[in-house]
Amino acid sequence: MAERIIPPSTYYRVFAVLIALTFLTVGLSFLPIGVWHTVGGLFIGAVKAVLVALFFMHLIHGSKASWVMIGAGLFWLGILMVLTLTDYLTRHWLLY
Amino acid sequence: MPVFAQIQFQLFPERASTTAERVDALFFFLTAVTGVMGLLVTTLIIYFAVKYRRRSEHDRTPRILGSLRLELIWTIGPFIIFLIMFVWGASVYLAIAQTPDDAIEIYVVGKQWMWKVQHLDGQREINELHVPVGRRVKLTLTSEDVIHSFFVPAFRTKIDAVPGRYVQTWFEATKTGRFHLFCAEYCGTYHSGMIGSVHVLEEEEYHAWLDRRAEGSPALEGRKLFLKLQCVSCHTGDAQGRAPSLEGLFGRTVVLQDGRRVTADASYIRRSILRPQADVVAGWQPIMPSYDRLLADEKEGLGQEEAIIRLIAYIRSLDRDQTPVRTEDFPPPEVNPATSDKMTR
Amino acid sequence: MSTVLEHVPQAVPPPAQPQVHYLNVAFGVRSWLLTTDHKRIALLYLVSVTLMFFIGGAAATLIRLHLMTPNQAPGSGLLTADNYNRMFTMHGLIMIFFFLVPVIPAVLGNFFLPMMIGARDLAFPRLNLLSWYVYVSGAVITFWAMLRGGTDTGWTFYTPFSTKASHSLVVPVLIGLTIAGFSSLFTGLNFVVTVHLMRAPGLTWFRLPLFVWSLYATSVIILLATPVLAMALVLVAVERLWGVGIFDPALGGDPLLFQHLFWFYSHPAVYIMVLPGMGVVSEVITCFARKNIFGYTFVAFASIGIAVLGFLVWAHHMFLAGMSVYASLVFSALSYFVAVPSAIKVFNWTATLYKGSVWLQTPLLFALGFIGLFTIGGMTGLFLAAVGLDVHVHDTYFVVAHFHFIMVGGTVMAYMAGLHYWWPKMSGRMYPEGWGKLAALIVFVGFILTFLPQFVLGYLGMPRRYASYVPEFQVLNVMSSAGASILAVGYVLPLVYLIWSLGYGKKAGPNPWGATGLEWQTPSPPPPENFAVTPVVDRGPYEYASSGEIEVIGGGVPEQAAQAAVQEESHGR
Amino acid sequence: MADKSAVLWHHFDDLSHQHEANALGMWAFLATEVLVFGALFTGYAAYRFSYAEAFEEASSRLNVLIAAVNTVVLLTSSLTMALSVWAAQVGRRRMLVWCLLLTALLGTAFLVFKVVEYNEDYREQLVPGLAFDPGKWKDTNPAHVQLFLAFYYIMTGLHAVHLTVGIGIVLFLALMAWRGAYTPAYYAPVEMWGLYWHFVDIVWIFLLPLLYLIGRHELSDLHL
Ligand code: HEA
Ligand code: HEA
Ligand code: HEC
Ligand code: CUA
Ligand SMILES: [Cu+2]
Repeated sequence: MAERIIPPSTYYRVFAVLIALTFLTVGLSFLPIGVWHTVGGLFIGAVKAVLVALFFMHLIHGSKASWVMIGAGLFWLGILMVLTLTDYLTRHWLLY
Repeated sequence: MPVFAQIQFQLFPERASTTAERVDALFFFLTAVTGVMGLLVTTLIIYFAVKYRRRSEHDRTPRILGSLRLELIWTIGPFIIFLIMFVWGASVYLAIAQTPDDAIEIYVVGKQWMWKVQHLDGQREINELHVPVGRRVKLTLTSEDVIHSFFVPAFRTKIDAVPGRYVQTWFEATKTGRFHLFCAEYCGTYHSGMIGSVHVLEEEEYHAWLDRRAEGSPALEGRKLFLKLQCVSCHTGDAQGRAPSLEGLFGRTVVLQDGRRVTADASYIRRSILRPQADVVAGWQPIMPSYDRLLADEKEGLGQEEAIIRLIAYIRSLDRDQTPVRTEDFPPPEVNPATSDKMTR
Repeated sequence: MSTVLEHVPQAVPPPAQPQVHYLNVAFGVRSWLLTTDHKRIALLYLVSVTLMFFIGGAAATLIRLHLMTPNQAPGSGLLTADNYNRMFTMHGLIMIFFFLVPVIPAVLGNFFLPMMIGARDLAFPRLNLLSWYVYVSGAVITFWAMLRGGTDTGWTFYTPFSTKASHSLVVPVLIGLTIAGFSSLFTGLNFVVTVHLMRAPGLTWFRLPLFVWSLYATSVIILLATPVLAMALVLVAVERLWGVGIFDPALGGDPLLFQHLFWFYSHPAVYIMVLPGMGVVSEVITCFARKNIFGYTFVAFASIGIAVLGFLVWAHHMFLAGMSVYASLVFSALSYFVAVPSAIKVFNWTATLYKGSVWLQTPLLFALGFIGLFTIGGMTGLFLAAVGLDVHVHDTYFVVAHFHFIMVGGTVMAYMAGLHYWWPKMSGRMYPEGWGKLAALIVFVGFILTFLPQFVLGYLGMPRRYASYVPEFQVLNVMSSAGASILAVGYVLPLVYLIWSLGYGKKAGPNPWGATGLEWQTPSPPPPENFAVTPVVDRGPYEYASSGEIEVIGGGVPEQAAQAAVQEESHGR
Repeated sequence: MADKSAVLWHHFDDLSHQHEANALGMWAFLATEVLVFGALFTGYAAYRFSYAEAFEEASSRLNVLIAAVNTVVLLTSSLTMALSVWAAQVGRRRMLVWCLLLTALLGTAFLVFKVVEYNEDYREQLVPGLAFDPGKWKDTNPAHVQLFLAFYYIMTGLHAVHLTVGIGIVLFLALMAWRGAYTPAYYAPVEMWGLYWHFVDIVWIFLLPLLYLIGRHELSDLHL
């Protein structure tokens, strides 16, 4: 198989980072930081997700087509969210 | 010929509001543009199909791959036309969405399957709406159950009544007469029966209509008394009440317990209030207390008879389904609904 | 500026009539029900969707019969109000989810996508068979529910009516539809992977037939939209069963959230329904005009453009639903953007006829019918997308007419075009041409008579989903019902003669139309493996021209991208 | 060694072609899965913006300790899944079987913890419809708290369903691996379902902050 094989040592390192990030994000929730709970949590979550996708899911060596697929999924999720929120976030806008 | 005369046939709806003029102008513009484009396309197709029809099995055809210039023309050309359509449509819409401040305010509640209209001065109507010609009218709508949609074709006015929130629209009628009112959002079995009419009246007529039950009118004051004196706690509008419904009572013949038949006129009602035991309606318990000497209100300077007149006027005006509910389930909101437009909190 | 290409299109040497083809390779019920051959699965789908169409059509017939009279007195009319509501709900649901969404992809696409790209089968044949079984189970569940009373929510399932007020079998229908959704998901998944990985050597992206492009775009929409519908329906079911309040205003929920989720699927779904039809039309027009498609790259990218932009416009169904004014304006503008690629296609098809050798056979008649009716339907979509005008025509028969023009006048016409075009390949027999032309004519006339009056009705203000209406609307309604009966004849006719042709039709050679697609380079009906040897492709899909000369029209440079694509990209996948 | 012709379908040129198709198919499927959960995330976002206080308040009452432990469990299962793919790639059959079994075991542990947590939610009156005490919510609107909880159950429930399916598939893979079905030349199913497993993990990675971490927790809530 032409595919590149990622060695276990990489997996262990990624795993260590993931666990560290988990402790970090849970730790943050005990601090009084207001809206940053959501922002920070989602940001750390995104980093973790990217790590999992790149290494555990081999996306880093993945074919162009698989990048396109997952990119499309995320892009369309963005459309759904952003356009739905154009309604919700502007409901209280007044015209006069 | 009489057969044909009976057939009602229309091709274009009546135009009876200022909005209708704007909407129709947009409609004619769109019809013209799309008409031209549609004709262009169909003519070309038919022309090509005839001119270049196959004459033999061995027809030779050229190799035409395309033309960037043409492609650009028919990408950008329609796009510009579309932009004009958008801007025009948006401007018409903004005129509809921007509700005026100097308007008559009317509250409309949709309910399976009727429209309950409540004027600010207290009149209520069902499946009817009376408005004056040439005045702006602002509607604030909500629904008690599912989504309905308030639609007056002659005004080109439509808006969904959504449960749990208020939405607003407005119109200004330009013609007197009676116009259809439809429910346009599917709402269940009798969706198509949720129809009524909008009566556009001349200003004076409208005031006369208002006066029949309007602010300061005896009927409206009577309604307030009816609520204040708790009559409504027994005389509910439905069959569950401890007392007969008073809707449509006035002028009817009432059968009493002792077999007498009396006409429910003003004096009968007055007696019923002051000495209820005198004329007990057949089938009911004589539990109604006498209101003699309880009706006057010193602070308001209101005498007993005055109060009775008002009550009578109110009972006289009381139509089907208009008995107020004890807790007034949908009172007009105190705040300007526009500012509470966000989801209900 | 003109370039001479080496090859001149030629008629394919007809291979000898094969002994074995996909129909006679095995017999018996098992050989059909357990087949993984995409061609047989396509036929299974053909039978199922045809059945669905006639059931949905029977419901339409009842609707139109009922609407012959205003039915204003309670209890008058053919149906009760409740039954009328159930009838149009059933009509809409069957026609959309069980007929129009699968019809072209699962029948014509299933059959011809692999053949057009020179593959032996779809990437996942077993998934393909599973998709049919899933479709059938979805249909069975839905029908079971419909026979036990059905549901009366309209095909849109708006909350809170569907969650609280309706007293009908909403949940079973939702389950049936969700299951059916998986079947189109499987088909879409299969198509995407197949187009990416199974193309024959030399078949570059820009040599793909436009039907393949449109199916690819359709599949992308299916993959990305269907899951949202499934979730929306599941949430309605959950809310109805347990009252969790997600869409319930009494509990702080927002009914509009459902509409957002529903239309996020259902607007793109209208392009799921029309894109494959557009692909069919591109095939038929080029073949019967014996011409290269005009502006190949533009038509191909228009499909992708529709697939992407089609996701940005869903809330134009909600202009009056209580959405924010700002959002209404955004969605109105975006709705106009998505109309541009459709316009590009219409103009390119028209230009393709120019200097062609136009052969007015049944498939082309249907295809031209598609262009005309789709244009009218699409342009009335422009009316609806103008927010200010939608205020008046929203939820009236204007909308009903709009979508029937596109879906019946457009897609069903395109399906008929494709069915007639490929019938010789699928069955090995020619259909009777005279009858075909007659059917095309009847359908066209019946269609116009049925749905043109509905535009007038709509602008007059007749709301849709009305079991009774005010008497002034009667004349137009009677016209519409009369048209529908003509239309019925037009649809029953092909059913009869196509079945007849199976036994008595003239035997078709491998390529009765002189078409250039790969699917015509193999015997009719095709052998189980489609091709004796995997074809090697060295040219674009529509090299019909008899001279190698590139002619330039419009005064500009010839469309360079297309040219470059045809000439340069000669490597395999 | 598995017989090549037995695992190669007739319409592919060779195994690597088939492998590529399987992987791409799974990626396409995952794109749809993104939108399955995406629909819920969107609904969540709409209400999160509208009823921010209620959502934060409700979130801070959930049990963050179990959630954190579960996150670690699930991440570990992802590690073992990744290792199984590696084991398949280099042909270590015993390691493959064990890693797959471990993955399934960790997945099951996650579900068990989740049940414990649901049970605790029930005792804490956090289940709308079954056990919910509006009186406990003084500063916020209980209706909106219920909305949050509805999303909480639907999202975690759907995630649990995905995980359950995953456990079944991983067990099946383990069985096949034990029988020697996979070789360095043919291990597409392990790789393909590995992708699925990691995806389910990623979903949880986002559920953790969205459901448990948007409000502030107190150390005393942990009942350590
Ligand atoms: C296959 C189905 C299909 C297709 C392709 C379309 C295509 C379009 N639709 Fe339609 N639509 C439906 C099916 C479809 N629709 C359905 C089923 C409903 C009702 C759902 C329900 O409520 O039950 C609906 C409802 C609907 C509404 C909501 C109406 C309402 O409820 O109030 C709107 C509003 O914007 C709309 C707009 C459009 C537009 C702008 C297009 C565009 O994509 C059209 C683009 C095409 C063209 C424009 C024609 C070709 C162009 C030219 C020839 C160019 C030249 C023209 C000019 C320069 C003018 N549609
Ligand atoms: C693919 C989609 C599709 C197709 C093909 C059709 C086809 C037709 N539709 Fe339909 N229609 C919809 C999709 C479709 N429709 C949708 C989505 C709605 C909205 C539903 C809702 O509001 O929720 C709708 C709604 C709708 C209405 C509005 C109902 C209302 O709002 O009150 C009407 C009214 O005229 C109508 C008519 C027709 C007609 C006459 C046809 C004709 O083209 C049908 C022609 C076919 C036949 C006539 C069949 C011929 C066969 C026979 C006659 C044999 C019958 C057999 C037996 C009796 C055994 N349709
Ligand atoms: C404790 C309940 C009660 C209250 C309060 C009450 N009523 Fe009555 N009313 C009755 C009952 C019972 C009857 C029918 C028996 C009867 O005629 O006495 C009745 C009868 C009537 C009738 C005659 C109805 C008919 O159909 O002939 C009138 C008019 C009336 N009430 C007016 C009023 C008004 C005005 C008030 C308030 C100022 C009021 N009632 C308060 C119980 C009540
Ligand atoms: Cu109310 Cu329709
Ligand atoms: Cu749409």
